[in-house]
Amino acid sequence: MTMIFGIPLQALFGQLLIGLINGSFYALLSLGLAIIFGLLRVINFAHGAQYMLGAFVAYLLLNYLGIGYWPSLILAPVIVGLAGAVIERLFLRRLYDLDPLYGLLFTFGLALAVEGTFRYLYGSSGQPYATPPALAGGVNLGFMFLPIYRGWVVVVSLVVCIGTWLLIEKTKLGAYLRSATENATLVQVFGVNVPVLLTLTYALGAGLAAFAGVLAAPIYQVSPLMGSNMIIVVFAVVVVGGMGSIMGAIITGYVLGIAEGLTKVFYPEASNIVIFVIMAIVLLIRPAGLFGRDA
Amino acid sequence: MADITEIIRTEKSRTALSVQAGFLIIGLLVLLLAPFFFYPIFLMKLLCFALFACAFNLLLGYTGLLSFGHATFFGGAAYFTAYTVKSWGFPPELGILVGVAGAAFLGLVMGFFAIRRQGIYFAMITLALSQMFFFFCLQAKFTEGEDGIQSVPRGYLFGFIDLNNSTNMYYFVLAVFLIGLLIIWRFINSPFGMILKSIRENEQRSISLGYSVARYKLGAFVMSAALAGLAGSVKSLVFQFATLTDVAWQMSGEVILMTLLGGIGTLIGPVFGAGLVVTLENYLATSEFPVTIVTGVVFMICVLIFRRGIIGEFYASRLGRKLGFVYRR
Amino acid sequence: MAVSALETQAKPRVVLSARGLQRDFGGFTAVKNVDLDVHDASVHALIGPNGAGKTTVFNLLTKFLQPTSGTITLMGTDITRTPPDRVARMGLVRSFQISAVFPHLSVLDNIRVALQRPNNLSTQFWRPLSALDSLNDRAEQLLASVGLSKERDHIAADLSYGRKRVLEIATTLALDPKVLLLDEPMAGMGQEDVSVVSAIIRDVARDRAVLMVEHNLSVVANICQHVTVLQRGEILAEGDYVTVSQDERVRQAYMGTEEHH
Amino acid sequence: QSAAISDGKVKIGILNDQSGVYADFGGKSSVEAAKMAVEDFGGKVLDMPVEIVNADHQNKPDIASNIARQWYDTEQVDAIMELTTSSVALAVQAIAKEKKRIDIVTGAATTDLTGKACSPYGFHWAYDTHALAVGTGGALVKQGGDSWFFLTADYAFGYSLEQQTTDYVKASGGTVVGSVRHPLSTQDFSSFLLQAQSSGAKVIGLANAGLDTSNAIKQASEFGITQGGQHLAALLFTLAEVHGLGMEAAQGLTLTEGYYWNRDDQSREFAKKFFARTGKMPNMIHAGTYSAVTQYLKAIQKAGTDETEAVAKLLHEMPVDDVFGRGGTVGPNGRMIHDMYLLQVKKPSESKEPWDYFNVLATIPGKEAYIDPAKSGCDLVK
Amino acid sequence: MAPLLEVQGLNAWYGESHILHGIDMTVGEGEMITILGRNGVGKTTTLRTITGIVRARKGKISFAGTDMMHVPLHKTAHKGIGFVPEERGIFATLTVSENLMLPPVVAPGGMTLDEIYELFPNLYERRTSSGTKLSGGEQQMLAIARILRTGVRLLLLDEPTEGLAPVIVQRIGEVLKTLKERGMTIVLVEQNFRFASRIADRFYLMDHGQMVSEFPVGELPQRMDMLHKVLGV
Ligand SMILES: Nc1ncnc2c1ncn2[C@@H]1O[C@H](COP(=O)(O)OP(=O)(O)OP(=O)(O)O)[C@@H](O)[C@H]1O
Ligand SMILES: Nc1ncnc2c1ncn2[C@@H]1O[C@H](COP(=O)(O)OP(=O)(O)OP(=O)(O)O)[C@@H](O)[C@H]1O
Ligand SMILES: [Mg+2]
Ligand SMILES: [Mg+2]
Repeated sequence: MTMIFGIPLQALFGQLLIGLINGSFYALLSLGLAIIFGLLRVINFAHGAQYMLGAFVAYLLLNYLGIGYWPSLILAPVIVGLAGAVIERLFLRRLYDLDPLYGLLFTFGLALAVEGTFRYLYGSSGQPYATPPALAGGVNLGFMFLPIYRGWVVVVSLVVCIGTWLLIEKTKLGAYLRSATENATLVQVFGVNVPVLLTLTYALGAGLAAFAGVLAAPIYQVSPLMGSNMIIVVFAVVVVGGMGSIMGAIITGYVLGIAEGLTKVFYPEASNIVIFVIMAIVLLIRPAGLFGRDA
Repeated sequence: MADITEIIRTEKSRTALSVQAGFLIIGLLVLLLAPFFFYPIFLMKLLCFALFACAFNLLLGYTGLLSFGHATFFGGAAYFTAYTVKSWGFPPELGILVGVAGAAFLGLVMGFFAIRRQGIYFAMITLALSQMFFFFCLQAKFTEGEDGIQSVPRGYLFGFIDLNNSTNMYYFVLAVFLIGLLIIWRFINSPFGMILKSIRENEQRSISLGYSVARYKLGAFVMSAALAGLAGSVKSLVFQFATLTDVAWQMSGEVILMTLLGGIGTLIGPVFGAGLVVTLENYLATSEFPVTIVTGVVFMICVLIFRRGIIGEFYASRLGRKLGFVYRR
Repeated sequence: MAVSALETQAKPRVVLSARGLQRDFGGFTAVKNVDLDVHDASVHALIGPNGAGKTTVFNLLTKFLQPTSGTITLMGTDITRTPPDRVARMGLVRSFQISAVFPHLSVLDNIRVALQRPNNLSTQFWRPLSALDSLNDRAEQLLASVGLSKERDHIAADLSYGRKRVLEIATTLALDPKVLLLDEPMAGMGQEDVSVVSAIIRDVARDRAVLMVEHNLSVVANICQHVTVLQRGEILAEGDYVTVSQDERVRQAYMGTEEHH
Repeated sequence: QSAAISDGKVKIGILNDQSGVYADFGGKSSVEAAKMAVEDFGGKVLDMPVEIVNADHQNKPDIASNIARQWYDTEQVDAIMELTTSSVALAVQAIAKEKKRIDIVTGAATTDLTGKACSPYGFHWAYDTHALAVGTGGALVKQGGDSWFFLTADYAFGYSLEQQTTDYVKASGGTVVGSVRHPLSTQDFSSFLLQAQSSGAKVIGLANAGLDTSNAIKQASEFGITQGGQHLAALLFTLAEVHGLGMEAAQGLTLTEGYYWNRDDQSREFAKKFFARTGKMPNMIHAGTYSAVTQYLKAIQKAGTDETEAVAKLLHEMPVDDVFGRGGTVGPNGRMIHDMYLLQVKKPSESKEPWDYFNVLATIPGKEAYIDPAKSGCDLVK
Repeated sequence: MAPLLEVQGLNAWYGESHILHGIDMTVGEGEMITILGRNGVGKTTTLRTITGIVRARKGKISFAGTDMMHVPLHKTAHKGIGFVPEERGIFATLTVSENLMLPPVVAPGGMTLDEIYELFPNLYERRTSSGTKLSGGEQQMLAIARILRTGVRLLLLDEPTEGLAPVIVQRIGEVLKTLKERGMTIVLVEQNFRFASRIADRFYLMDHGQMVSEFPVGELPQRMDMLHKVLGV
């Protein structure tokens, strides 16, 4: 068997694939974060909570209404997106004129409150959520056993990421969004209903997080803590990619997922700081991040 | 910003000064007499957190940098002090010195990376770096993992003041707190502080006047880190242990809450903020309310309708203005 | 006085010079092979159509941007790779196209911030603020020289636009720069302020070099000894105002067909 | 006689995590368990009322320490119990020792509590890392699981679980073929699971806790590891977590607890009462807290006073015999020694009623499960 | 003919400071008027209040028969009012052409893209670069060009010549004349008196938040003294 650094080549392929799967989650989450930041200048600390909410809504839909995975994949993001819209309308909106730090602090509080509530109601050890039967089982790729569900995650997240990117960078709607970020008043003077746009944006970001949450439910334990464990890493991903760069967030998400996956093979102890180490190096060389525009 | 210097040049300076002096004296009296009415450990904890919050505010309130990684300095210093005092038998004053120096060093390293970016980027970078430090502490031998360094002896201050006596310990902590506050006060009202202020106002312009902005920010960062370390070191002696909770990112969040609650950019606001948070946490511990929910909601309310914080709102209120205070952010 | 004026006229000293200055922005060359000499005790105007690269040249000279190629020399020292704050400390100070004051500091403090550095009062974190009172005399002198004494204790943000620009110039002068770079100092200024600032600049340039970007041609005509015209990043013409303004290419590219004085 | 009770009542403080990561472990339900113990005891001891107070230490040792001091100093609390997480337990035990008060730990795992940090007034009740290691490590080898691969949380707790388990696996004739250390709070274990899978070990030992363990188990079933014939053994996992994970994902998992509600009639009787009050079946922490409170009250009754020295002496001497610690004894280091059970999660089809999760594979006698007090490193043991 | 824009007794505030003290002004269809005034008298504020950006306002604004006081900000453009702000408002995250295409077309009759590029060749050259990478003057051109596409009836221009090279100023003057010939109504705020005097039909002179005088271009010679006093021209 061919070996690389003492690891069988086949095992390496397996690990690369797994890194890609994790990268899918990073990409989806950092994409939403980048959109909200890029367009609203809000660092959405509640992003992890919204991810968690996505998973929980799917769980609740299943257990109380008997609604299964497939409808949930649409329904949960919509529900969380609506909740996001309400939050934006009622609260975040008042913070746009202030230092962006207030948005960060508000969503930080929001995350604490939401997570606290779910911990209070559902405990911290999590809830089960089964893989949808259509995607159960796996295929033997020769070098590894790939659960079908994981393959699905990679494909669907890639599609969603690219779709979102196209929406924002290549459509008129996207142009409105981007310009409203810079000078909402002026865009409004031009005849665009900016407040509605911003609400939609936040809802979109929250919905993307929830979508990732539903995708994660059959893989990870549906737990109130699942978001806070993830959020800081995702922040690092966004910083490495360059804040505000949407493509940057997507690419960096996948790349860092793979980098982390490889670390798990060669030096597992470092696997959850590897992203921070990469971040430090990147910032030394390119302070604005890999894809960031110069501030 | 509501520091005294700005007020001096306003017309109401006289009332303001005497009012401030009055508050100062009352405050000091309260602190001196407090141990006769309140539980000393609780008071000491409060003072430690108050100093921590003031140190944090030195950075946020006076240079506009929101650090999401201050737990690193607080908890790091606690570990350094606890370790040297327990394992190497250092006397408390030396242990604290090591803690402060260690925190300053950590501040230098973190600052080196973070200072290059501003605002939210800065916050995220400090957060990430402090996560790294957290994992370091989790895995390093000397921190004893999740057990923490326990049973740290308080020892004798300068060889003869027995800190195991809680009255002695209280007045020692109080002294440290006051010294820390004094340093902060001097720092922000110094020529250096003036440059910091100008950088916050217009960074490009400061550069064009020949100031190496990064170095000034780094200076403020290290100072803030060192003082946060001072608070952490003392806390490790008060409680006689140093554990992972002090370096976790939630601690960084807590100190932000304290500062926000008390009033960003006010010298003594964070003291009140810390007092409120610590009291609340203690109270909630024995109540039916889940702590995290309450903390989260307090955060949201503060940001939405109470942004200036307790002291800030007071300064900005009619009464506050009548007394000659100014609140400007 | 007369002697020294004679001397400078006889041997106009070059204090700031650029050779082969070039700056690309991803394929687009904003500044192309520019040679520039700025002389002591003179006002030098940099004019040109919008987008010619004037601000970019300023950014290059003050090191807020790195040149793609070329060298910059300040009083005999090569500063091509020097960071901007160092350059400022060496005596090359700029103003910005968009007014730059410290909005929430008082007028006096704006000046004192600038005075702190040359007086070594900027890093002391252990001294009280009153240490800065030693700067008051010099600060007030500067304010008086630009006619801002009355506004001494006003908060800078409360000043009118024109006054802010005046304050900015006074702040710049506080550093006692050898070379002063002013980017459109009169833009958006009312007529009265224009005359005040023109006078100040002329005054300042008695013992310093001033390089300024300006679209107000009457100002250029009145106070600038040298004029360099930039177009599409390249130097189109050079000389005194009369020479330049009669150049047909300049008229076409910049001034237009109408009469200017 | 009642004058022997200080301040006219006996006050017991339950100090644990009620809102954080360990809230399911004990949490508010433990407070219920303690109240049940008091009621079952008759609500009074030596004719004086018994009161339960509780606090949520939020996993912060400084809050715990603050509350503990305040309880002991100003609120006449006589004993503090549960003390989830080792940093809290160690800190409070040190305070209790200094103040000469009683503490009984049921929520923390570290053997230091009855080792180098032991206290004459400190007791360790429900379980510890050693018992878990012996239970899962030793007993499983005897069942045929003789080659092991560890997935270990990369910090002291994980190491000590791995180390102690390894010792017992080897002592029972098994081998350890490898291990991989994963960071705390890892979401995705597939990488590590693949390594474990390719090692070919019969047992994959999970030397981690809480959500980490849950996620590892869930993903192991996703990657077909258990179907592939490998066996999962969780070193610190209780009924509460199995419930959260669901039987579908957890089936076949082995683990060790000091109590299982559905083991016999006596345990069922207590469990049903507990369920009626909390909506959950008790795990070893809940039952352990019940037992600790009961035993403490018995000791006061017998001593005729709540004075610390006297009660502590009796707690060391008296045998434990209640729904939790049947036939238990307490060592001079404060360790309560009782039987542990090696449990295996049933297939969903085998489960007869809700919460009917385990088959009892083996009973590990207390003497084997716990460190001999003489070798514990506690300086109270001569 | 009813005036297109009619402003009566308009007051406006920034927070607590009262900036406009009863502005009266009428603009007829197809007219080009210029508001003159020193720095800080409230010229910009007047335009911002008419568009509805400044919402702390009292008085009457009627445009083409519509009462504008209660029209939400994002509807102003659809009523036919276009605004070019003093600070230009070019978007950094958009390319030059995206900037140009940004404002929705609110009515037919605007200029086509080709016409615009013909008018401003610089913009065509830099159309794919980011908006704020343009020089100050180029940005000003972009800001004007952007509105010309939308087909608004009334153009509010705040100091369009600030910071522009004389030749560009000339060009903009020509553009404005062309627009006027096409029937566009223009309100111009200017410091550059010479520029304004060449293209406007009528002048308003502003001081301290009020219109202190109003006169047609023909009266300019008689008014020079006063202008000199108020403006220092
Ligand atoms: N950071 C940049 N990236 C790309 N292009 C740039 C950048 N900065 C300036 N440019 C381009 O370089 C050219 C010169 O710009 P500059 O700002 O120097 O012009 P200017 O002569 O100062 O014009 P104005 O008189 O209008 O201010 C412009 O075409 C501009 O688009
Ligand atoms: N956002 C604001 N908040 C408070 N005051 C303001 C604000 N904007 C302008 N002002 C004040 O309102 C007054 C009028 O300002 P405005 O911008 O309308 O003047 P202007 O006539 O356009 O001057 P300029 O010729 O300098 O552009 C000034 O005194 C100014 O300081
Ligand atoms: Mg320019
Ligand atoms: Mg204006």
